[in-house]
Amino acid sequence: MFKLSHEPLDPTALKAALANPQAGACVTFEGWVRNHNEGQAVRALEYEAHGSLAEKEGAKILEEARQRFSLVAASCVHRVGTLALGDMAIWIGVTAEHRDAAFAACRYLIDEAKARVPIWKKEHYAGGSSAWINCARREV
Amino acid sequence: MFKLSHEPLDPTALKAALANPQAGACVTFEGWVRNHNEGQAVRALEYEAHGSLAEKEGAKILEEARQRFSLVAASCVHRVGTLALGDMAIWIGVTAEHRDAAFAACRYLIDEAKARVPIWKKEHYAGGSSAWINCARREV
Amino acid sequence: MAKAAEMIKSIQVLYFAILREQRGLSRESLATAVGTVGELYDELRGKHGFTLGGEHLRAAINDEFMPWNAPLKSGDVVTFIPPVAGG
Amino acid sequence: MAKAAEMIKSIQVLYFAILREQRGLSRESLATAVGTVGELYDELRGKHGFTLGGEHLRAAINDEFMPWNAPLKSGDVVTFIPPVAGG
Repeated sequence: MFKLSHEPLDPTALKAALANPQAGACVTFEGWVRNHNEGQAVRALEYEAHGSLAEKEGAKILEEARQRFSLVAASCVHRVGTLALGDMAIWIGVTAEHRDAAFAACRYLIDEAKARVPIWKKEHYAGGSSAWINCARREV
Repeated sequence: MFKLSHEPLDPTALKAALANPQAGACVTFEGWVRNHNEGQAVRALEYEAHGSLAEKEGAKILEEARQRFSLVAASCVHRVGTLALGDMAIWIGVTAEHRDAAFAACRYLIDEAKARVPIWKKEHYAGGSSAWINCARREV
Repeated sequence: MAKAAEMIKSIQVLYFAILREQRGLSRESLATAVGTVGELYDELRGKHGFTLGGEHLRAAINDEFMPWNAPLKSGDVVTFIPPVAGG
Repeated sequence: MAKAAEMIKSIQVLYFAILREQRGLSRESLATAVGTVGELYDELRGKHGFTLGGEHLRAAINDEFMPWNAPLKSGDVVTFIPPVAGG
């Protein structure tokens, strides 16, 4: 399941949904809002998504991971809206019988999500400026 | 911090202790008690540890990970005693500025912990038999 | 005249992120005579001064990623996708 | 006689997992004349019938992993470590 969420993510509930006695390994990845990026002090982030296309592309990436790796389950939720320092931007959880598959699939999912899912990040800096990341940097 | 715990692990609290606005990535590994191993139905596990040596070796492995990878923090807790299906045997959490280091260190920690920390696992099977795993399999 | 009128297509365009800000809106309906997604971006860029060159974008038609030279037909919903940065 | 007595060392041995079960206890104090950890295991294996060969074990003296041929001295606490299986 790939979802977007306007509310803060709840990793405890998300992980509980993966509980399965077939699984021996659970690997999670969380992306947190850092207080700095490339030398600038960050005070907040905005994430904007093309909702329908993002959920479609996210589902495709999860399906690819299931084909490539021997998994029990996998899910991914991405936050949208305004996030503060320390907030969780993305949660990915993968379960498998063995850890090789869980690590590899979790890594695959975050790499592909970052590269392909139509979500954009705008950083707001301590000085008052802001910039769309990867989006032809410009101050606005 | 490497610790042994006789009580069920609390991943929410363990992860909360890693919260840090310097960190952009958090990777966790959880080992869960599977309901089967090498074709046998498992009904419970026992973990036994050499406490002082395990915590010493665990601390050494964490220090190695800090030397090798650019981390913000890392911790590992291993459960000892009798565990039921689905119980968490080990929790490892790693934070870093970037995900490469977080994934690599988390993988390093579980691999080294499994190979080096003096903890032993006895599987109890549905049929009533049991066996020390990796410990010259024999039915007892 | 009839032929020229047939070539005019009604298209909806969705804007996100930097394109949304530069256009000043999230969605618009327009009529165009161009044949492909890429040509539509060039037309809109000329009109609205988007800073991103087409070589930095991907395109979607009706919620499917499509090649830059995909043909347009009347009724299509087109999204231009700036470089993404989730996670 | 004095010389032989000096060579006798007081050692504590800790047992875990399969060794603990096969020995029937977790810890014992013993006196031995052997020189190394490995020789001590061979002596104990002969006495108690441990199934694991020494080549499958590691050893620790006073909570430090030590080589199999590490010398023993009186007062040492020795642990024989069967193949581990945490995680």
